[in-house]
Amino acid sequence: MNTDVLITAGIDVGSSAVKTAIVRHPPDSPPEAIALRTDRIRRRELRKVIDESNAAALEQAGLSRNDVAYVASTGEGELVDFRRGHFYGMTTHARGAVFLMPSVRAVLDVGALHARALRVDERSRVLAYRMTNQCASGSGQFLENVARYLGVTLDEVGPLSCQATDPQQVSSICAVLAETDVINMVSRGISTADILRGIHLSMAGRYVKLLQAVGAEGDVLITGGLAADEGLAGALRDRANAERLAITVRTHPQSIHAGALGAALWGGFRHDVLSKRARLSA
Amino acid sequence: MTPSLAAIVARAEALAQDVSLDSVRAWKAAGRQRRAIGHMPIAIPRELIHAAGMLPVGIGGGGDRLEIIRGDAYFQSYICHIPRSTIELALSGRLDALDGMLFPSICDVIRNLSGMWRLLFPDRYVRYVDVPQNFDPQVGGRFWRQELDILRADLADLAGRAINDGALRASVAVYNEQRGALRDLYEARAREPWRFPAAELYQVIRAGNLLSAEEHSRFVREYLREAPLDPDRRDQDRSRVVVVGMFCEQPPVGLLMTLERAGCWIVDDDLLLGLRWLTRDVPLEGDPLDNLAQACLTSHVRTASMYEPEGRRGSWLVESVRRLNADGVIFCAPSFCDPALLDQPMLVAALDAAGIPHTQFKYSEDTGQFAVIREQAGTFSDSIRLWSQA
Amino acid sequence: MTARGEAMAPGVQKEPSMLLQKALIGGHYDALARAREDGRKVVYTFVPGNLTELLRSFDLLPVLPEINALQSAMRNKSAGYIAEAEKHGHSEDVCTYVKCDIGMLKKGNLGPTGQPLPKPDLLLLSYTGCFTFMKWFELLRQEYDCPVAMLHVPYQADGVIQPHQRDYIVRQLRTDVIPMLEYVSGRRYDEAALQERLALSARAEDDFVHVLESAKHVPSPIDAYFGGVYYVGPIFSAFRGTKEAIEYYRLLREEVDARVTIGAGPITPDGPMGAERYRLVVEGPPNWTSFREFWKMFYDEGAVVVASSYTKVGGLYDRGFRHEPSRPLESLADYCLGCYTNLGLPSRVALLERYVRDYRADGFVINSVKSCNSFSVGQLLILRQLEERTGVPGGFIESDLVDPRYFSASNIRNRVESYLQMLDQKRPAGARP
Amino acid sequence: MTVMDVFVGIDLGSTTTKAVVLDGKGGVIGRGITNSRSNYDVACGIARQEAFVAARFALTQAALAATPSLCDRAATLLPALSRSFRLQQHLGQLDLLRDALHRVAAQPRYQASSRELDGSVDLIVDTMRDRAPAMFGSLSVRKSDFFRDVAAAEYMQLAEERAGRKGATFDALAGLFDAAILPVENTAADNLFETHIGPALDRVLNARDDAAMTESMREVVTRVRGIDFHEASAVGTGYGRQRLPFPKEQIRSEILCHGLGAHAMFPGTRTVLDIGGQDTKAIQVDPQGIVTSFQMNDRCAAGCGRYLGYIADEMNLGVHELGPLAQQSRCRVKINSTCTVFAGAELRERLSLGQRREDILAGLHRAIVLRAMSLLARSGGVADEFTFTGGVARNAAAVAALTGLVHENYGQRRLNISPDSIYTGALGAALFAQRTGHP
Ligand SMILES: Nc1ncnc2c1ncn2[C@@H]1O[C@H](COP(=O)(O)OP(=O)(O)O)[C@@H](O)[C@H]1O
Ligand SMILES: Nc1ncnc2c1ncn2[C@@H]1O[C@H](COP(=O)(O)OP(=O)(O)O)[C@@H](O)[C@H]1O
Ligand code: SF4
Ligand code: SF4
Ligand code: SF4
Repeated sequence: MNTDVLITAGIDVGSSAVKTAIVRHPPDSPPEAIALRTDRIRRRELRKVIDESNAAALEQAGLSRNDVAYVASTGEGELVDFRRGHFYGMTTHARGAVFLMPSVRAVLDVGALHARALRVDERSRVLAYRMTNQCASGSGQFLENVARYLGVTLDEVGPLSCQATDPQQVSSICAVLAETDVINMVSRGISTADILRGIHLSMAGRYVKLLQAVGAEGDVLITGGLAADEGLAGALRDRANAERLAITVRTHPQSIHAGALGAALWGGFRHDVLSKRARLSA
Repeated sequence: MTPSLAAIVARAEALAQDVSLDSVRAWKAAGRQRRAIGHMPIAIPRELIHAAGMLPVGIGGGGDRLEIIRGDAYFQSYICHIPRSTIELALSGRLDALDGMLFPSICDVIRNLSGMWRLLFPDRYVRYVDVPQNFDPQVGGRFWRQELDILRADLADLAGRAINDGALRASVAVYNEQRGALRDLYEARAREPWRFPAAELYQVIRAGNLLSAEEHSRFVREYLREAPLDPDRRDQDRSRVVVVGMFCEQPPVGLLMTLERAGCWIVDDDLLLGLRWLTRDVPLEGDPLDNLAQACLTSHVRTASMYEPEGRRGSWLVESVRRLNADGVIFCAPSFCDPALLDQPMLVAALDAAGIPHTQFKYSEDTGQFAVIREQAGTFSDSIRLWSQA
Repeated sequence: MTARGEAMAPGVQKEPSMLLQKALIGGHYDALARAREDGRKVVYTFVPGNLTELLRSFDLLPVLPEINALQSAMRNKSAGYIAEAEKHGHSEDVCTYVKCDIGMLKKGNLGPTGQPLPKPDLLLLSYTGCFTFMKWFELLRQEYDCPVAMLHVPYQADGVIQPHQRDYIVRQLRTDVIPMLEYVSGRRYDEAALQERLALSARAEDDFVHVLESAKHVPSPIDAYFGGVYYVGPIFSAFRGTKEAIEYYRLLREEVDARVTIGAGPITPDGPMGAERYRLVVEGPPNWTSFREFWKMFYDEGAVVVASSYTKVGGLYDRGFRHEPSRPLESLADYCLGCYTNLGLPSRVALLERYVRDYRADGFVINSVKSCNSFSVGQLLILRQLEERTGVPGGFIESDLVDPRYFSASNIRNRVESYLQMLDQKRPAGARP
Repeated sequence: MTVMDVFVGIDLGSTTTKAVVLDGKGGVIGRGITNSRSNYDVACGIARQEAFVAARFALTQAALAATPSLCDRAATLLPALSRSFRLQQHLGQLDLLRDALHRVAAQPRYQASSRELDGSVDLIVDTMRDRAPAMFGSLSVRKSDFFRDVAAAEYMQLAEERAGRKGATFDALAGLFDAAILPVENTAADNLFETHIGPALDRVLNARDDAAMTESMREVVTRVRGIDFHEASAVGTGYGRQRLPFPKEQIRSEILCHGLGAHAMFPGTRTVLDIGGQDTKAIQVDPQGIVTSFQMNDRCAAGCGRYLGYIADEMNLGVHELGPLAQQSRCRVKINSTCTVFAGAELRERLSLGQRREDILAGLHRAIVLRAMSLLARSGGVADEFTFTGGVARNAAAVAALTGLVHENYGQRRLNISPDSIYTGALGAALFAQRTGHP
């Protein structure tokens, strides 16, 4: 492979998965992602998952470690000991989202423990943000737990939720105690689809508030682990309509990787800055 | 770190963790009939206590190590943390070294806490010190002077000796000295923040809650001399920020470290205002109590608890950001702190108008999880760094 | 503070005083909506320590934002207003009255009746018993860019009014407040007019106290909390020092006396209340978003509130205070100093203790609202102290004023129910059911 | 037929439903417990039934003890009879489970592999049946009283052994179980004393027993079986009490029931702490067992039993294993998260940093106990004697942490924990039933 072109890597270490992106920066055309990976941690040793993810992504791109000029971490990136720089999660998600979909003016990043809403400008600068606090009510982990109780896999959650006919409200807000509600619903014979939709709607209710709080308008891209969950996107549209929030909820097949992509892209930017500096001082 | 700096830092750390007031007990034991008066964070004329030969002791909550067992008995979950740790300290006997307690008017929480103190400890001296919100010398000034007269008489009673003008004037001089040292420290830090890590600086100043003013002035001067000698402290590519909102419940030091690790240099803050209440020296000529009263009206620190008759809440913040050449403002307030949180929208509006970036988050003195704060502060400093070069 | 007679179930007969109260409050909103046309000036101010007589003597119209907030809540509008304010950067943690008010403003400043509210010509910051007031009007000043008059009322930490405190208020009235009112209204200060108003106030105050104290009868003819919030409406807000208020309290007094004569209990939104089974004292403001549901939890069980501290936030008339024409400014100062939330905790405990004894209460309940630090901080100690002093068990409920997110009906019902069952169990054998 | 007046108390908890049966004099004659994770009506029915079964065993025991010729043999016979009865019941539920598993396997989503699945199911359930007698043997200790837990553990283990690479995979088999167990739990199994006691007795009486004794034995059992329990009055309480099929007068707040129940078990009780699955209560009672003040937390799982349950799930442990592990800690870790879910994440993070399991667990126990301490403080402190009830009272580490903190902050207090503490609320309810039942 031609390695004259700048190559950077972004590694997004989450609490449930490690995401890796390898990006190529041709001198006279926009950057392009040449490898994207998600590796779920599942109680494995984190450092190992990171190394494997990186190695697998390089393999996919047909590159070796030395071809990568700048490795940028994001998320809980302290364990990426081969990184050159670190960017914080919102910085990278904003960059990744605008890269994937240039019309995006707000980002909703839903991770395992937190959800964040960001308002961004066309250059992906974060103008305002809101995050959920230290209560996991409505988090990705919550959804994961519910799925476990319902005996469905995470990939099934979205499609099922979209089949709901009569969504059920979940009464308690606590992510843990709500499980009891879920179990009760199951025993009352309520369909899995309706339960999941109810959960999605209650999560979406929280997210709409976050989006409102940052003043989101126009295209909103969902990123993070739940980005691929159409059920959540649907519920978010419903809630946003109900609240008359003027947004268009968008999804993108690669938006799970927004953080990793953003890191790789910012890595490219820093690399240029640093090389320029080096040249100047030389 | 030079050995002498390490010693200063270690002492400051030890004092910051001295929630049982061992140092106050030691001070009392070192002389006959020594008494100590506790007070909550702001606006207390410590000079008056000093002039009565007593030790003013700043009570700034219980920090992040104190387990709250009985303090929660008195406060609902939606009330900030400082009153519960303060009550915990008192109920567990840790504040027994204090011979009295003063509650300045910071907010309704502290105000009501003064009443709780009366009910819980009926035989201890308690006073609510009502700071005027009217700054006309003939109106608010007169009232404040009358409040101080009462306080002077009470303190004299407790001390068993009158507080004469001479003693008071001498105390004012001692505190002018301390004010000077603290001002110098803040100025030095604003110039070269990397020489004075925020957590360290905070603890050095916090020592003033427990040490006598004379000793604390020396301590601060020593630190001011030693810290810049550390060769390992160097400037880094970070954003300069002003932090606002921490005037009452103090943040855990981990939070200050987190802000720095996330790429910020703190160039100004409103920590420990009780020790830095007056921004200028108090004149020594004339009636010392009048001077003190007057200083409180005209040169108190601007903070959420004090009324702004001109409605210029935001502009002083903008001015200080500009003066200190800061890149942005971090609003960092205790959860459920009404004064700080209600202040924010006004300050935000002014910053927005001036085009100054800002971000905000909440803490409690016993917050142990900094991941979210790191993320937010990091994104903030990222955006300042990346976009200033872009 | 004041609620309009909206909560009644259809078909329930309203008493004349209810209709009058509703007309008074409604009329005031009408007057406000017309203020610009009528060329009248408007002053925003707070309920505790309000200077209605003084404002009226300048022919100024008072607007009480707290009342707008609670009225909005009773009409299910507060949630949207609060969301609006939070959207504008107001914290989730702070007093919801403020957010409700700011949200209402941001959404076009239509008052609870749907009529537009006039902008203030002056913000009279009667800084009494609550720090949030200061922030509230600082925020409003930023929105309206209008003059502010600050009246700092010192705290009665020791339970007695000290001369220098009164003097401080009177000086502020003379040097700041009155000149500002003169400037805004374009009139000179007229002490005689003020004295006349104060005399009218005192007359209504007498009847008001008579009504409150009627609850000492068994059964009580009134509910001094859920019903009480209607009774305090006129006297805590824009009507002190008016003939209308005198008329209202006279009428109310007659109705209450009539019920005493026949041994009847209070009127609830579902009609006359059933047998009185529990007599309670309540501390703390009510919840407004589910006011009716909240009240029902009590009256369905035969629980009647015989005395409450909330009906004292606009003055402690039953402890003897009256506006006095002979010392106009001094008595305004004493009025401000004496409002319930301006009292130190020991005084609050003593007052509640008296209520439990004087009104022969079986128990007392504290409704602790998230919004209000002024009320809420220390209530758990008040609970303990009262239990110790009176030997009567206390109940503790948590809710909020105007934020429906903090009213969990099932939770509160569980607590109320457990508490009343506990009172039952405590009754000596053979006592009332 | 003899008619016997009894009083019943039912505590419909969030995790478990408990029933207590009192005789006419107020003595406890039977206790029953079941999982609430199903239908409330069913849970209530099962708990009640279990309590009646227990009552009949108690009466049988009393009758045997009163018959001189039988009392010696009774000592060995009765426990065997009880085990045999339980076994009978268990087998009945296994049959239900088998049917339910087949029904699920017949659903369209398993179409492709339903044959393999059916085969595996039969194999697994047959093995479970075969192993059942050993499980109810005289020396065996079961991990749980609930069919769900016992069956799940065995099933999953067998499923893992039997899982094929295609069709009947472990995931598919596990999925079957999750879907099948609910209807099984929701079927009020026919486990009445009346039906099962006959076969159970036959199984334990052996040839060595002489005919006369066997005869009088059968006669005692028949007599007890014939007793007609007359429910003079019943009172319901607990988290789900509003859903109990009882009139309003027969429903009491769980706070009062807990107070009264604790008083009945330990008459010196002045403070009660109950940490249940979904709520925690701190209650002060007077010398008559009347509640004078209380506080409860029921909105947030942090601080309730579920907190530990969640952590146990995270660590793939049973709740009963947590306490013993935590007690091995030598250096407690301070847990920074309040939220249960965040604490779960913190746990994973700390484990990945190489911190010891037991030290982290000790920190988690400390956290839940500190929350309880604050609730206790809010309810008025800890007076002497102090009674600890609810599921978490079975956790030795929690008890140890609590004892230490109470001692440090309130001085020496007598701590009461009853092995039957989980029935406290139901006992209180039954006592209320007795009060209202007797004019
Ligand atoms: N395929 C999927 N379908 C639905 N939800 C998913 C899927 N993958 C992950 N999730 C959800 O996303 C969450 C993790 O999101 P992620 O962004 O990976 O978080 P973090 O960055 O903290 O690891 C999980 O808790 C889970 O709920
Ligand atoms: N054997 C045990 N060892 C340790 N903890 C237990 C045990 N059994 C139950 N628990 C704990 O008790 C909780 C259930 O308590 P319980 O009193 O049954 O709840 P409820 O009354 O709400 O149904 C569980 O969440 C678990 O944490
Ligand atoms: S309510 Fe539930 S999700 Fe929220 S903090 Fe508590 S345990 Fe966590
Ligand atoms: S932290 Fe804020 S709310 Fe709490 S006591 Fe201090 S000023 Fe008041
Ligand atoms: S804090 Fe209380 S008194 Fe103050 S404005 Fe809010 S509700 Fe009113």
